[in-house]
Amino acid sequence: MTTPTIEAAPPGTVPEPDWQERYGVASRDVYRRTLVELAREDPRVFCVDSDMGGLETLFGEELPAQYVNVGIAEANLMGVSAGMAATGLLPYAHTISGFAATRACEQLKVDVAGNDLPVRVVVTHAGLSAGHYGPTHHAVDDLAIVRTLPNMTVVVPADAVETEYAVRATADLPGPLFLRLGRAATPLVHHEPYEFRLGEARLLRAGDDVTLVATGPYPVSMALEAHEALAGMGISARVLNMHTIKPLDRDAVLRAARETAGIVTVEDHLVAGGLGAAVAEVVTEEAPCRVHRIGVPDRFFDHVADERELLVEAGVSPERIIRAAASLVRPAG
Amino acid sequence: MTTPTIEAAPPGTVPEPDWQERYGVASRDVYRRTLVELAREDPRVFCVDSDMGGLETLFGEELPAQYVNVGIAEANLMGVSAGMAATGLLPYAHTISGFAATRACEQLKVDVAGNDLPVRVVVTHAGLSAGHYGPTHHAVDDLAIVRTLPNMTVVVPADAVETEYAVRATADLPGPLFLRLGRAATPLVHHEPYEFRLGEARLLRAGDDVTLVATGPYPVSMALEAHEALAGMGISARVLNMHTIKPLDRDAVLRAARETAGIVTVEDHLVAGGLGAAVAEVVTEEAPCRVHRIGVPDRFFDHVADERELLVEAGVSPERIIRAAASLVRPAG
Amino acid sequence: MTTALDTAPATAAPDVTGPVDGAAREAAVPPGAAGPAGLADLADLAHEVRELVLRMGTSPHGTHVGGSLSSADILTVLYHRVLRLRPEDPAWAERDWFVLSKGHASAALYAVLAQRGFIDRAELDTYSRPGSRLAGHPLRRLPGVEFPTGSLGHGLSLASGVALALRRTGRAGRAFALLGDGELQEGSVWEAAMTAGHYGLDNLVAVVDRNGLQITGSTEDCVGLEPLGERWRSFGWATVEVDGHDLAALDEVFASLPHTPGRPTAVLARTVKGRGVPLFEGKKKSHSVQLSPRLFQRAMTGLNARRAR
Amino acid sequence: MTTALDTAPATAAPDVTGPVDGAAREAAVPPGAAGPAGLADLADLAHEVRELVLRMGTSPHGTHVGGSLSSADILTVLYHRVLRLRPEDPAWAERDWFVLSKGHASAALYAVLAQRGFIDRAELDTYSRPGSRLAGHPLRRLPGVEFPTGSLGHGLSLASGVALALRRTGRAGRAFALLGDGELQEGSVWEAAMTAGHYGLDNLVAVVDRNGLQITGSTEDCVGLEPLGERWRSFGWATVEVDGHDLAALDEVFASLPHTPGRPTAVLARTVKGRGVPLFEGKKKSHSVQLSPRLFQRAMTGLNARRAR
Ligand SMILES: Cc1ncc(C[n+]2csc(CCOP(=O)(O)OP(=O)(O)O)c2C)c(N)n1
Ligand SMILES: Cc1ncc(C[n+]2csc(CCOP(=O)(O)OP(=O)(O)O)c2C)c(N)n1
Ligand SMILES: [Mg+2]
Ligand SMILES: [Mg+2]
Repeated sequence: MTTPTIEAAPPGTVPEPDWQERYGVASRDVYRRTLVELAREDPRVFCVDSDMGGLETLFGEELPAQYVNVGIAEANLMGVSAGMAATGLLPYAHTISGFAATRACEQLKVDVAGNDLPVRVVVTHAGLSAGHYGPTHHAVDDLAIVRTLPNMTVVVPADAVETEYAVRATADLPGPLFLRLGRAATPLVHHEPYEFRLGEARLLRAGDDVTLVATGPYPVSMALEAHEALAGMGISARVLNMHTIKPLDRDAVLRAARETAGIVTVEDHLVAGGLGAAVAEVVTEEAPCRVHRIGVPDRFFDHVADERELLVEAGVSPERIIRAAASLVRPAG
Repeated sequence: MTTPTIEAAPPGTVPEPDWQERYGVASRDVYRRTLVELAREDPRVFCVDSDMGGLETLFGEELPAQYVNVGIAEANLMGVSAGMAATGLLPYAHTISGFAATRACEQLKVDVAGNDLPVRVVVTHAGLSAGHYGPTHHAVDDLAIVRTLPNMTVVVPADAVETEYAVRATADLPGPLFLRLGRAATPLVHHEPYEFRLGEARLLRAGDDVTLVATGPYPVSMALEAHEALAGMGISARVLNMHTIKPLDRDAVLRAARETAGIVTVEDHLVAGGLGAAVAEVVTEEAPCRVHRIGVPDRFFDHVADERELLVEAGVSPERIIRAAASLVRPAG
Repeated sequence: MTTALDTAPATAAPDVTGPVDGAAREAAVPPGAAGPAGLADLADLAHEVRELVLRMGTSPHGTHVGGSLSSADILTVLYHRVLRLRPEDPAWAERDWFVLSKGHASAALYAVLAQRGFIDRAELDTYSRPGSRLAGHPLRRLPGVEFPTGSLGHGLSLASGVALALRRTGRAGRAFALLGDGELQEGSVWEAAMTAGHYGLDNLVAVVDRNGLQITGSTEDCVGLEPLGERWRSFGWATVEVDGHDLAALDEVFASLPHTPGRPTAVLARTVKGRGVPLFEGKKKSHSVQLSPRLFQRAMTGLNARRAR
Repeated sequence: MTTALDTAPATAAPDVTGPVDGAAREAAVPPGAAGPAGLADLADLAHEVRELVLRMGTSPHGTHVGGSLSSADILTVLYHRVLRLRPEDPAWAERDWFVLSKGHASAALYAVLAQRGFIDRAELDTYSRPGSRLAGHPLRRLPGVEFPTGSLGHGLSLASGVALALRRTGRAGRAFALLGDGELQEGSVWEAAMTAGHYGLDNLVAVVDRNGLQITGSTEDCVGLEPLGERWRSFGWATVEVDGHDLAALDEVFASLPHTPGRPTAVLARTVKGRGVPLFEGKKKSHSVQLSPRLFQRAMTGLNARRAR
């Protein structure tokens, strides 16, 4: 629950290049600050807490009338938020990703998604970002689950900059939102202002030999690393930041399938059911191509490590991306 | 909660051909009888109920010492069953599919699957089999969810005959099982004894133009109907009954991808995340081919209908299968 | 005893179609509205609800007869005397909110919605038939249905969220949820109870249809609920016990909400599953029944005989 | 008062390494086992648990200091005096089962597991570091950990399942779960409480670490839990209140289980979050702390001073 000691980007601005490179920023911090700003401007914005820690001071002390803490009760968090939204409010419901997607799964599905209510479920600790906390705090199945929810918009910002853009871009969304954030600071991948388009994959690097489709902080930054290395090998890799998992940008995927030798998907999530599955679904419909899914295997870890180390150990690493991409472009044998 | 008035197959035998054709049998009834038989033979077998109705008499009256009712509390059902299994028992935990996969999702994941405990989660009302009950009783996202669970074996019998085989084949499984059953009687697709092999797709019809991969009662019987019609059109369609969703029979899928023009998947489940996704994942790894996923769209129904009608309306029908298969074999243009 | 209006915030719209105490209550019926009814009309209305439930039970899948009949009197009083609603404008901003947390009693809800004019009476004949909006559990966007339900244990969180939002935004409406007693075995009910108790939502009412039965039998044999009043009180609620089939008593209880200012109220309504049809009364098997024409006739005969007594 | 053994089924293995009343209890220590300890040793052991927790708090991610320190005395008494365990054979069929439902207090659990010889003391230095089996929440298959935990609200269902299974199969063991007080806001706890109360599982014990704080502050400010004893009793449990830092009192309570035959027992242990380190006592911020070398020194100084008093 400790926050990084560095200063995050002032909202609305893009942080100074030099410390971006050096530290990274926790998306969570930028998110919270942005939420307070939205709430100051719009009294319909409510912060619904489930004993997450931090919101009660940051938000609750400044805007107590717009702050509600339902305690450690994630199912109730969803039901209460749905009830509030039905009356015309815009509740931002906060919990840990695994608890939203699994503990409160049915309430999220029936009460929030099924009713198409403007509840914003904002989760932290996604993927393996709480690596040292053990498997009950790993959320590597959440995308597979929330991808099935009707009416749901699912957004996974790649860094703190994109987090702020995503929060603002979805402020008026008439339906429900699932915004998936990590825990600690992660590398910044965006270094200059850009236009965030909900539902549209962002082309981070052009390329026509192979396509890397990534979602989430480490996957995207690893894909960028892989791009460099592949360039050195004479392979031109397109890099797409698939920040919106639902609705998925089918066109960008199909273009990749048609214009390049194959697709490598990269996610801090199971290899089954998530981004890789969504991409495989789309390409096999119209433009079959090879899809190498890089992600986490479905076993619980029996030891601890930090986010990046656990990912690497699970098979999510620049090296694996490079190998996969190279083998798609230059098949062995 | 009413049971069909016809007699189901005596356990261990294959029912008489003439009434098979005429009526169909509810897998649920055959399952329950088989469970009682297993429990008579093995005192470790426990029936854990969550107020489902029927088990308390059928099982509870005969074997009260092996019957436990935890009430209407699905999360607790999973936790209690996991606790029982940890002591060496073999609990069969009963609820409705959506409630197992979504209401009790985290307990199923952490306590049952994560611990690799021999809990058998036996669910009914899967797919749209409770069509007239409305979307809270539709379970069309369950496969997407349980497919992400570590250690989990996921079985979807195509009819009552296969149900009995599957229950017996998994009786000694050392890890957890998710057995997905419907509600009312469905057509029998198996008319003679056969050897059920867990994890191995069953070839129901040979064919080399296109492959239909189906799971669940109506999907499999619709695939068989489509096979006939396609034969009439000069198209030879292979039909695979994919009764085991996890672990998936990769070999059968890859053979289909290599030996036929493409694959049509058929499921009483969302087109995202389920069987279709699993097949798309496998083929794009090694043998990309077109996969036409036939399933249910992710919106809640705003009116009622019976299982088969809702499926047809949602796009799961022999006609759709035929059209999809034909267009894979003979692409337009 | 306070009246219902005493407990409503001062901002309550004057033109409510819901209950007003005493004479004013009777006078407030706007022309054309099906309600609110006089106290004397309730018995007829409740009888009709039961008849309509039985008719819906003749549909091919039957219906949840037992729990619909045990809720019939509660729903009759709520919809005809208590809830401030505008059938012609279901989204009226100042309305009271009702959540049928025990969604399987949808047939009884459809009956009162038809009586109040939210839906057409003729539509009741489509119950649970292909194409109908009247499913075994209430569907979203049927006029008068605030939230679709059917999975037990969701309703009280939803109603708590509504009550909290109305409170925070200074609006007049109240939120009511009707729960089954077996439903109280769901932990989510207690999460909601805890939050509502903590926030002192006295614009929130949980009505428990305490018919003593769930699918597998008696609640006390299955997973016991007693001492039920203690449970609710220890979670911060005021409780009122009432005979759930005594229309006047129910009316009185609902007219004097909240029971304790600053606390949500749990109305523990003692009921009989299948109430009104001797064939079904107190029977576990009444939970879900498909009524053949013969069974329907027997049930109707019983219902009418019961009433004549 | 009954002794612990009085309440154990007659089939209990005679060679338990766990507590036996009076003199027999002290005598039953098998050679080589780290416990059970004498009552007089508990203060030293608990002090060491706190020291070990603080050391684990120096790891890069810190640890849940507050809730580990509030649980330290409870865990010390359980692991050194109460639980029948065989550290050399963690799967011993006749053992008692313990579930750390408030899994974030793993540091305190690891400390007592090391003291009892389930794991090596040296391994404690790996806490929360890459490659370690000692995660922020207990992992599966660490010797002595029956179930991995960390998501709050799972432990009581697991322990209930164990207790029910032991009962049905006529085995001697008992099941204990340690819960946080904030954790009681999870509905799943009340589902389990209801079932266990219904089945009268008097081989089941829930210990509540009633430190009055959760992450966002006081439990009573967040979503209040009082009257907590009433809640448990109304769900069919016997309750005992005890000072959760009085080692002799805890020992006495645990020695006289079940409190009421035919009912599960909830031990409501009044504790202080961060107990033992003045810097942290009663502080919400003690929940999760990373101790710099300087902070560690200050904490240790406080801990030792507190003890010397
Ligand atoms: C979460 C959930 N679990 C199980 C069911 C299946 N179910 C429908 S009704 C019912 C019994 C409900 O009993 P009670 O709440 O007492 O209702 P009533 O007696 O009023 O019919 C059950 C278990 C359900 N609808 N939802
Ligand atoms: C299901 C779930 N929700 C939220 C959390 C995050 N969390 C960890 S500790 C904690 C506070 C627990 O408070 P309490 O039970 O009182 O523990 P203690 O005071 O003993 O530390 C929370 C909310 C969690 N681990 N599990
Ligand atoms: Mg009932
Ligand atoms: Mg606490």
